[in-house]
Amino acid sequence: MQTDTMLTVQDLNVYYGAIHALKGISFELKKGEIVALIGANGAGKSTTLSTISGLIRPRQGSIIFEGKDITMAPSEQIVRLGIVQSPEGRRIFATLTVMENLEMGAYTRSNKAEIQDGLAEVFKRFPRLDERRKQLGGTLSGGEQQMLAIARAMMARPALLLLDEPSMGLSPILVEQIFDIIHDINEDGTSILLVEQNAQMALSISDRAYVLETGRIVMSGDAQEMLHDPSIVEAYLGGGH
Amino acid sequence: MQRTTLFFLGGAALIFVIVQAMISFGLLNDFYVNILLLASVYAIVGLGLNLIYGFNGQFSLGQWGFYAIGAYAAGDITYWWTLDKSAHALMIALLAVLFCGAAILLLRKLLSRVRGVDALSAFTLYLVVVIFLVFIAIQLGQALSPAVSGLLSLLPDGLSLQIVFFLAVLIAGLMAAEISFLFGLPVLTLGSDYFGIATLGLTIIVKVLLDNSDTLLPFPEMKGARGMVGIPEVTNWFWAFAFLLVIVIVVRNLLHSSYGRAIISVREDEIAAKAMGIDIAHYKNLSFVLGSLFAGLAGGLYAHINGFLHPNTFNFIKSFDPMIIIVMGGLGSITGTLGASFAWAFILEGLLRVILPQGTETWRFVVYPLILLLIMLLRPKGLMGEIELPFLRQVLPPLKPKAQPEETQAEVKP
Amino acid sequence: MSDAIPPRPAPPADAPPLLTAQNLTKEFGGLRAVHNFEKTIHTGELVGLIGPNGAGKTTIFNMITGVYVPTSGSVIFNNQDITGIAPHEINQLGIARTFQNIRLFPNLTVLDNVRIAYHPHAGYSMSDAILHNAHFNQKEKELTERAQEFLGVFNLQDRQGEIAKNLPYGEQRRLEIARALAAYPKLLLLDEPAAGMNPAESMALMDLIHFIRERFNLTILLIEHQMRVVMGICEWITVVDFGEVIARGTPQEIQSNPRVIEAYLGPGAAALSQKYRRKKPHAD
Amino acid sequence: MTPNGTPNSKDTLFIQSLRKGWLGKVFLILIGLAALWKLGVSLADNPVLFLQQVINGLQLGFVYALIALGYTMVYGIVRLINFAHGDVFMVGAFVGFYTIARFQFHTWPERLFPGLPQWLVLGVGTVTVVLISMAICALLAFTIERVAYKPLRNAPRISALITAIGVSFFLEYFGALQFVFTPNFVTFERPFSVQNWQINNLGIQALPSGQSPADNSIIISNIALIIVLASILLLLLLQFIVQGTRVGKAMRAVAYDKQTARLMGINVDGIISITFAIGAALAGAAGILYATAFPQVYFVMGIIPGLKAFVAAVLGGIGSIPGAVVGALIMGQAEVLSAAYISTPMRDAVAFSILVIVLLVRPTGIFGEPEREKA
Repeated sequence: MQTDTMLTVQDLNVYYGAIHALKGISFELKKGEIVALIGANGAGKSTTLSTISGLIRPRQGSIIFEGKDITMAPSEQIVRLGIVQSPEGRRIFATLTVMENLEMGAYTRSNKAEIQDGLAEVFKRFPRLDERRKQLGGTLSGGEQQMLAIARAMMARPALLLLDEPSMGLSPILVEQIFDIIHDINEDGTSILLVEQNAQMALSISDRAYVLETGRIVMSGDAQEMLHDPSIVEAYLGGGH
Repeated sequence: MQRTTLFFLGGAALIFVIVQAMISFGLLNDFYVNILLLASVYAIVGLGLNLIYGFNGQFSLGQWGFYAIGAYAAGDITYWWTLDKSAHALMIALLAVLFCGAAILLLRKLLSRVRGVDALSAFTLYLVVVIFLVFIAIQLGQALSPAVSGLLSLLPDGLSLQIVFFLAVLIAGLMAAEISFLFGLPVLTLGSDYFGIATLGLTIIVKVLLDNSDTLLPFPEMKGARGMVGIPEVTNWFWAFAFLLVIVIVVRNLLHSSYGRAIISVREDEIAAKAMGIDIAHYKNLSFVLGSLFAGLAGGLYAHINGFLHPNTFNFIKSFDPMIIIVMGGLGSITGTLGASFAWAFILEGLLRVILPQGTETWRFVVYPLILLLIMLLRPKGLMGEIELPFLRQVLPPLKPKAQPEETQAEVKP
Repeated sequence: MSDAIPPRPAPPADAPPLLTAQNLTKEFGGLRAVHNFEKTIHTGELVGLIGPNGAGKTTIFNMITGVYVPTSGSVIFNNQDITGIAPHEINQLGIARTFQNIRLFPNLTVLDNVRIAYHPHAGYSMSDAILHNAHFNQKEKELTERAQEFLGVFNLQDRQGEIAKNLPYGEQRRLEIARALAAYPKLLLLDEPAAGMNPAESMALMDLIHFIRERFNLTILLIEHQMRVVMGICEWITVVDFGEVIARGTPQEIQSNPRVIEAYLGPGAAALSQKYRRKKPHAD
Repeated sequence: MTPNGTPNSKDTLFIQSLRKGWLGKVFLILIGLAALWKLGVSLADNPVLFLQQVINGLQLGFVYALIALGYTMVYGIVRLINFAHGDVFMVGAFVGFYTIARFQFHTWPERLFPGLPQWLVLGVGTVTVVLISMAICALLAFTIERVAYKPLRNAPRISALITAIGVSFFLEYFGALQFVFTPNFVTFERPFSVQNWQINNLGIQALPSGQSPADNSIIISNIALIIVLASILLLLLLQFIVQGTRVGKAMRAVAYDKQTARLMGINVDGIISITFAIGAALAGAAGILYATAFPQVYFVMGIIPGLKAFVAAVLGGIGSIPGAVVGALIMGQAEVLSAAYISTPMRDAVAFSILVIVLLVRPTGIFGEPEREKA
């Protein structure tokens, strides 16, 4: 496992109108890692991912990816550089088929043969999607949609995969399946930045984690240690465990 | 009376007197007086549309249709009076408007007790009742007409004409309001863009009917696409100014009341408004009807400016004019609408026509959209934004002095 | 399934329920969002409704407040069937709510936000309003003073002239609660009031909820994600997952209920952690 | 939405009918029956005339379809009612007029390769003219989008709408300037001559020009055939682009969810421009086809067909491509049939009445998806 830094976020400040959503967030991610951002609803986790993906412009701060400053880069370019996001709520193109959704994932790639390889790979990983190639995205079940969202992001061959709430609205069994897949993807060499509300799930799979609270990072450290730290359990789950 | 109110009324009186003096002493020629009257009429339509769109958030392109209805209704009433001192059009329209208005109010009260009435069914019910009452009004109006004509003829000529004119304008407004109530009942349930398109449809249907008023409708005197002549030119600066002033005050008073806040809440957030106990269907209807009432009144005034009406004036292309005016002036700004109407009428009808050399009138419509584009690009909130005259502005009530000054929570505003 | 639900301690025997939801079911195009939801709330209770994201909590709120008409089932409020009644009428009957993603009237002042909630009780007619007559002035003054008093209760009186959307997040939340309470409802539904608040703000919110409950004699139904808040203030908790009730009871009971732990945490996090153990020197 | 309030035994039948909406439905059904009866009587009265009208309506409907697609695609992707679209159609017609009348472009194959057979010359020449018009319209729409609409993408929607009206005025009155197009009516020169055929109980016969048709025969012209065939060809081409190509799929993705499309690395602004351009190209083709059928070109000629096509798009369900085609065909029939059997001036009123009624029954149009749920 390499240890060189892949992504560095420095002092990120983001505003929505008058609301100060991110108040100076800094963190980093090393090649091959899974890093979790955890925290309550509205803590700024999704905002952080959107800012990295170039959907939101920060007022202050910088984002460096593999030595390049991508703070103000347009989204397309960020995807081309290898940062791909699977957004919160899955955001499947409901009016496109599964196959077309995957093709959209590969939009930035032009080599047909490579795309075919990518498809084969994705279908191997997600046999359920293979069965449903021709089905419209909107007709899939929640779990299948989540798989499609990840598969779609994988079609762009990301070096860094941003996952926003992959467990949202899924049953525990499905969540476990999804997390197995995330684990496999990471084992195969893709770095992952994971945003989760389900803190324990996120910590169990991650190398390191940052805890966000109303736009600030209030805690960071080794995921395994945090998982066994009663104060985190206390802060996120209430007493009684 | 408050100081702002005094200033406003005093200012209004001053403007009226100065302009009237300029007209009386011949400082303003007919061309400019005409523009002045036209601007007042636009301002009234604009205020109505601003109520509907700017304050209530309903995208209506139908105001020009109600304006047309008002113009032809009022024009027809005074036409018959000037032609042969006949009050039959007046009586029929008056009775129809009164009967239907009373029936609508009564039915509304009855229906409000039934929960969850389907809008289209309610519309059907109202329609049947209204058609029946209009039929009765026609019979009754014709029967009463000789007596009323005789009575009115006893008055001096000038006075009776003014009375007929005033009634005609009021009837025009009410007619537009009642038609808009019926039309709005089913159509206001549509989503915003679809409502806009349906109201645009109304404008077009009205224009088609006016084009064929002599063949398809029983109004040969309107002469269809040839244009209606013979309407007395009664609208003058006094009438235009009086109507405009009253409407400004009505709109202002309404908006600065709980009813106005309910109207605005619908624009701000329909779901939250419902959750706060606001009957949003009622307030959508209310502002649509009021806005259309103003359009009808404006139409009634317009008909008597030149004494000539032509269906092309009510072309749907022109129905964008009030929308352009209120967006230019600033949505939700009364002052903006007033300013923009006068500026629009003077620049487009007056200055550009005077400045541009002979033969280049078409350039007017090349320059105009460019100005429009620039304003939209540079000032998307309208020229005046949300600026209001002090009288028209909402004044915050003073806080009662508190017993002890507490520290408000020290939350830093970004 | 229902046998897994522990028996709910009996409510005070004599009081009739304030709200009863019977067999509430909502389907969106075949997708079942809520299934056979049952709930009884008695006057004065503070009840929590919890469950993972997408479990159907907000849909239940929307059915109670009339935003959605239930596919089947009924809502009885104050001995009256309110199923399928328009939201504004339900509000006037005495149920007020706040929204998950704050829904203020964004471009209006803080004062007007509260005054709008008073509208059904304004006490003057539209002709009074158009004429601005003495009756209007009198009533409007009363109404405004009441609204200002109310803002005072929520410590927002100095903000009355501020445009709502410019308030900081915490004040927007408070204003939304103030607005909901302005018309003196009997039942208040709070949809994730602590979302986006830090622990200190959440604590302040809990105090506020306690305070308004006493002051306005309220019954409260609360959806909340932050367990700290729910466990801290609710007397009864109902847990929903996949549109179905999976548990109900006191906070203590809920916290030790294995089904709840599973719904929230998935299959034993510790076990998963073993499974995904990273090849790292410090991982155990 | 009709609340399913618990049925109350005290409710009279009348109250029930109000609550369940029966009264309204009866009203709509009566209108529908009246229309059907009128059509049935007309068909029984003179089937040949009726069929002739249907064919005329089809020709008109296909032209509307080409214009309607531009409205529907643009609305689907940026939620803008592009009022200038009808004027792009007008520009298309004028470009056709100039390429034919002034530059004689439709005969270039003959000039380049003398001796080619006449049908080939006309065929290739006409296609060239249409392609030129499509290209110029696409370029025009691309420019309009970049200059006038793109800067307003984050402004209130009304600003873009007012701007669209402004652009519409500008195109009309700029076109009306003497040195641009002309403020006058001009006669469109068809690149080929009209050939009519009559169909009656004797079969199909060519009808020499100047000769009046036999009684009881339906007349079909080569213009009608060309319009219908060309439109179908273009519609199939569009269908292929939207369903089968990478850009087309991206267009659908952007229309569904811009934010996520951006996350996929799709250049959303580029896709929006392409959408405008494709819609305008279809309008350009429609301009020439329309001018071929009704050979008069005028600077405000785009307003009414534009409006009709827009209504067609809304009728079919704005945002839906098959919806636009179906809506346009209905619009064509409604216009021609109401002109024939009600009264010519009423056709616009009938068109809009149909629209309002359809919206009341299906608030998002025939093929429109119900509005997505609000958060």
